[in-house]
Amino acid sequence: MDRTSIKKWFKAPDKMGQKYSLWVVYFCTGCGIIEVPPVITSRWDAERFGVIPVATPRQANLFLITGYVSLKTLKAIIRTYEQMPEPKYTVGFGSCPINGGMYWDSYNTIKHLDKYIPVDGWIAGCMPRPEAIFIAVTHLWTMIDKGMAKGYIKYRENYKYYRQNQERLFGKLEWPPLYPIEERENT
Amino acid sequence: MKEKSQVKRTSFLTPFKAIKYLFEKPVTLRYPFEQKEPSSRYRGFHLNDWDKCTGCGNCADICPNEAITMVEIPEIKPKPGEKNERPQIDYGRCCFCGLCVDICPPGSLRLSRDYFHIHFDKNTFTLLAKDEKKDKEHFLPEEKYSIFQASLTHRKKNNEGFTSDLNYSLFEPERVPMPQVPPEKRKLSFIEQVLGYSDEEAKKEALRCLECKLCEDACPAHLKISDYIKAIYEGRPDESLRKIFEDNPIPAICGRICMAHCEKVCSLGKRGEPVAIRWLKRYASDTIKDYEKTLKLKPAKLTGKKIAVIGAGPSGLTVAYFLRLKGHKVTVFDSLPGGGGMMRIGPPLYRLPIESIDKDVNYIASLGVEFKFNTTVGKDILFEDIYKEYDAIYLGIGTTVSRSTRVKNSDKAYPALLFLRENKIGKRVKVGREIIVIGGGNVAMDVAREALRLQHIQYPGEKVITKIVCLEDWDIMPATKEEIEDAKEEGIEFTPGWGPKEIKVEDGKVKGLLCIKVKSVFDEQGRFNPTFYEDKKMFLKGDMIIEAIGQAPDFSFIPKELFDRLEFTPRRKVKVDENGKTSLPKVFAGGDIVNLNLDAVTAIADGKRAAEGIDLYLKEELKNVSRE
Amino acid sequence: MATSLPDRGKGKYIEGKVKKMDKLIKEITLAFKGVKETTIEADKLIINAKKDDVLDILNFFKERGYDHLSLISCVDWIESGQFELIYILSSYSEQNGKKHIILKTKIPRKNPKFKTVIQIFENAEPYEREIHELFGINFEGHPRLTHLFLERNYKIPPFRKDFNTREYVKEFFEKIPFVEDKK
Amino acid sequence: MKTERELELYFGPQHLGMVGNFSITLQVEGDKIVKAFANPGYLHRGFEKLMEYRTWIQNFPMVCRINVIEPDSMEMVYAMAVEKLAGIEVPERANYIRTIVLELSRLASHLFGCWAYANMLGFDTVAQWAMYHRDLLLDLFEELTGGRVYHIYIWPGGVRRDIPKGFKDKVLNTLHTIGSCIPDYDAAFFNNRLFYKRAKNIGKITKEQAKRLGATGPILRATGLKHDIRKIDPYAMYDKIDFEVPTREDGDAYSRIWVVRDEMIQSVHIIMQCFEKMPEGEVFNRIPNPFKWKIPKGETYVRVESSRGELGLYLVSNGEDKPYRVHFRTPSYPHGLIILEKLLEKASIADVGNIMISLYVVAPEIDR
Repeated sequence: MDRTSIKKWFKAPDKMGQKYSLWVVYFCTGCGIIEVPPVITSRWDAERFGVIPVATPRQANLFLITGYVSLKTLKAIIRTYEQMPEPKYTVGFGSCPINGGMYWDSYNTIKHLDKYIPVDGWIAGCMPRPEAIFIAVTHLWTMIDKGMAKGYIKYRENYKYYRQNQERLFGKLEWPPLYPIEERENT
Repeated sequence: MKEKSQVKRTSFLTPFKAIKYLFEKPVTLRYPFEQKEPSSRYRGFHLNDWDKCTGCGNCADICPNEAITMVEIPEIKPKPGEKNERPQIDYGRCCFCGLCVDICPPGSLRLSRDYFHIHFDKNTFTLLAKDEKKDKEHFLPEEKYSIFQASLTHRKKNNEGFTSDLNYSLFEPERVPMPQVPPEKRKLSFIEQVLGYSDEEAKKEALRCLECKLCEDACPAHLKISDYIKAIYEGRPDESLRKIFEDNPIPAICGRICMAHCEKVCSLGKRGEPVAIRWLKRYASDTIKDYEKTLKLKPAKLTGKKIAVIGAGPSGLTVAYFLRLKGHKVTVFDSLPGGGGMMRIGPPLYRLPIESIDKDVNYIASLGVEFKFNTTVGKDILFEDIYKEYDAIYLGIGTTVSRSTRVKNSDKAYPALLFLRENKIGKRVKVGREIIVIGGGNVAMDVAREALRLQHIQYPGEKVITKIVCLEDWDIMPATKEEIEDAKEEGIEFTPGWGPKEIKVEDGKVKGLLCIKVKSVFDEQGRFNPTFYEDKKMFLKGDMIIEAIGQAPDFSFIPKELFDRLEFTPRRKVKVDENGKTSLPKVFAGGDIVNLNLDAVTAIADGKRAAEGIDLYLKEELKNVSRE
Repeated sequence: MATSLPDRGKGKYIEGKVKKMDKLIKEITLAFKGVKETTIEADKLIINAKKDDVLDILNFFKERGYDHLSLISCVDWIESGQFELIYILSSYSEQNGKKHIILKTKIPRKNPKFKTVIQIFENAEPYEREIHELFGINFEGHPRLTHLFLERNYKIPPFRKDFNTREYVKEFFEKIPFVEDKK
Repeated sequence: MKTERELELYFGPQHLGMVGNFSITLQVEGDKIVKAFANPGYLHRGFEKLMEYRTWIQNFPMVCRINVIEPDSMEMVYAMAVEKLAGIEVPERANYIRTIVLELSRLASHLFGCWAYANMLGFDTVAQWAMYHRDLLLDLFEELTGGRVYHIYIWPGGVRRDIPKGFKDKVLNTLHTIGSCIPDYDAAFFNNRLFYKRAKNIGKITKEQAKRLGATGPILRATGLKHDIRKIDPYAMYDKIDFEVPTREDGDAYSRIWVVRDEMIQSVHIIMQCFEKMPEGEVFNRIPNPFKWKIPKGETYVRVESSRGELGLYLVSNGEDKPYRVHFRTPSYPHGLIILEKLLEKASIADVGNIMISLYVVAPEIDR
């Protein structure tokens, strides 16, 4: 942890602000959520890292996709993700979002999360331990510092393709596109 | 407890009791400054000892998520009976259940106590499991190991978590014990030592097989071992026998005396006992009383080609069987009164009863193979005649002449083959009371154990001694461990590490053997070239000496002009091409005169190869004829 | 219990129970014809009934104190072309609590439908809804046979044996391209 | 059906008042709920279908994932069914270890429930305690099984490894730590007047209603019925162990949480007794080679008492190396889909989370 870098605060206050207050959407997407309560309570205390769960996606900028994602949940995830203000970061938690995990042959879970929404980092494990969440957070800090956590920009730029993939799963989506699709294509 | 259900009207101040926790030490683990060690059984990432791993692929088979794939590693030079494949693990699939650890027969796969892998790149989640010996990148010394590296790093020491334990493994490390006649009883007569599995025992033993198929690669004849074992487990010995007969027409013989190269590489044998593959084959052939009814094999339509097979040993029988199935007319010549060749005279009766040999031979005969026993080629029938008359000839003559030690008075010693042969063919040799057997191979063991039985029969109740003298020390003795153990149990004395110098003779009678201490058996190139300490001598008393130090083939029946054209390898074996064909036209060869293994199953493999070769050769000849 | 409890007094305690079950078996075979029953364990009774009798048998057991419907399940016997509906009953009362009754009935696989049992056991509702969704069996008289778990409509209901989920995954999920590949 | 004043309100899956990935559609009039429709399926993975594609042993890592909060009872019920169909005996010591593991996981699960309930009602201090204490139990599991959350420890034929050295002392220490906090828990939570006001008469259900709707576990026991599968159909070592089944009469949220509290104390007693009575010896009867293991034809229904009620498994084998049909009867299924809908009728919106968590609905159990 680079506590001493006061310089950075002057140079890029926005980055520092985003880094040290990663607020997590309170959304139990899969079984990985079981390690989140210990993390946010006294034993591990995620607040030391600036991580707290918040009630609505409008206040959050970190989305922990905890574990497997079924089709029905994916719909909710997309809606939640699109409601989050930028800059926003997603972290895939556990094996399942990476390559299907335990449910690699299930008819109702998606196998690769990054086909539908951008993911900035992945945590291996089934279940990953609470420590892994902290490490992921510190990694995210460095990534934000270096400007590597650009998932949301990617989403904006490739929204057409993401939307296409989403519609292949659900048919026509009932909510309007987040970004205008046609215009993007021209620029 | 019921009283408590009525709510106590506690003061509204009571909850403030909790304030006392303000003054206690906080329970928060100040991670990462303060760390909690994972438990000693933690199921983290995989470690794999590449030196121990055999590439059997059991881990990949049991993985419920198909997270493990076996990847071929070209750098690895596999040991015999191992594959150069190593497990690659996809952490996008792995659920850290540890099934792979519990099934790993050599115990090379373990789970570590480290569990961090956090990365923005998805492709880093698939990797080959290694351990600190092979992987320099991911294993860090304790002082360098840091959670911030967090990319599959392990500490160098003390990184093992969940490891394989034979007490809790998913496979059964112990073999079903084979019922045997106790040594005190069996040494008195020639009854068969091993009784054979019952149905139940065979099924239980067959259940142990993990179907990794390492054995099939190791078997010279490439029998479909896992298939026939599976059939036995499923209670279908007939199906099992059918599978065996696809590659091996003499299961009753092979099931008893095969050298079992398969069992040496069996993955279960890495830490436990290998599956008793040979006994299971024996079980299959013994349970089926009548091969003909079960197998229902019919030879193909006659092709009109005639083939002579010289020698009814394992390779000769195999050639005869396969060629007969292809529709050729086969005649087998052998100088012995029955089939089996060396199998008939070599292995003692307590290992291989004559009935078992006859069972296999009779079945092959019943397919229409003509056997001409008591016919020595070169004496009763000339090789030239055969050469003219038949379309192809197979030489499966084996090694029939015992080598001699050529020490002083070695003419007074008994050659092993003569001894064995005379015993088998009726004439019981009059043995001495103190026998010395020279040699440390399986033949020597057979000879010694047979001699011991003869002694017990001929001198009932008297004190008799049989000793084995051999050049090799215990660790390099060529006989199988099993045989040595059995011989020891029966009371045979061993003096390993001594070489014969002179046979002491008085009044034409053998008095004993003068031995000298062996310095080394092999030279630097690993060739057989013994050296001795000339000053260290020892005298062994004995009234009969048998030499069992090896055999050589006898080509005297082949006429000189043909023999001169026969080519040999540098190690004095007959040179054959990949079809088993020798340098002589239409002559094929196999068995002990070709290979260096000198055992039955390699002879079968040779026979199979030659049968294919002969068939191909005859077909091509047919084409040539029609073209003309 | 298959587990080792050697001195659980297998003699007296269970014998008494078996007798009680015997009485029940007698009653039910008298009341309904074509009922086949097998006892798999001392206190587990399997009853194979005709599909028309099922509601009456459920009522019959409910009257005799088997008032807890543990589970409604369904098995797809694809080879014989039938679905098997399974009703597992037990009791809330202490003396009968150990016993189970597994009531089974077979219905044809083609155009499968059955009567709902909500009027007898209220908690049958979600179970029937689940079976409707995963096996495609219609329960006549059920108030809401809507989607329970699934988001998509599948051509073959996913729990039927002829629905191969591994093939489905290959056909459907694997074919969706990564965004990087699309560009 | 819907009048003009009524409004449809979606509650969950992303909602602070929702524990687990579950959602309810509420028809409200003002802040009164007219009708509620449970909307599960956010965690549906088709477990029972996937298990038909895996061999008997490959299913073991699978079953525990059905319920993330209390995986051990899932493993237990599957192991029991497999043992019954395959006729495998379990050594006595293994049964004692199983009992200990099951009770530890019941404790962990109840503490999780306490966390959720206290958190929901705003008793944050208590919530922090409960989660900390649960974490101590998870450390014990890690020591014993090698995994914090998914243990994969109870196997057919026994347990996967014997208990490590010094484990007993660690368990007793931890239980002592937790037990010494019970007065504080009581003072701050269970006997708290605010809690009483908030939970009393909320989500009330009568005994008859509970029976009719298929309730089991603490919910049923809170209505006064002494129904516990550990007593009436004992498995593992529960018939050799002396314990009580706590009950309450009122059937409301307050009674339910008290039943849970008393059950935790009973669990501690059971664990202590198990350690006293546990004999030395084997813990694992080796199962057949997993690549060749076939289980004879048959079917069975087994059940255990999980922390939330009757957990049953209907298992059909047709003599192959894979199960033919698996169906879990999970306790949350009737609780979440029927009882919750019934109890939410005429409740106020503010009580939705309160009722739902007092019913202890675990979403992955429903969806499977």
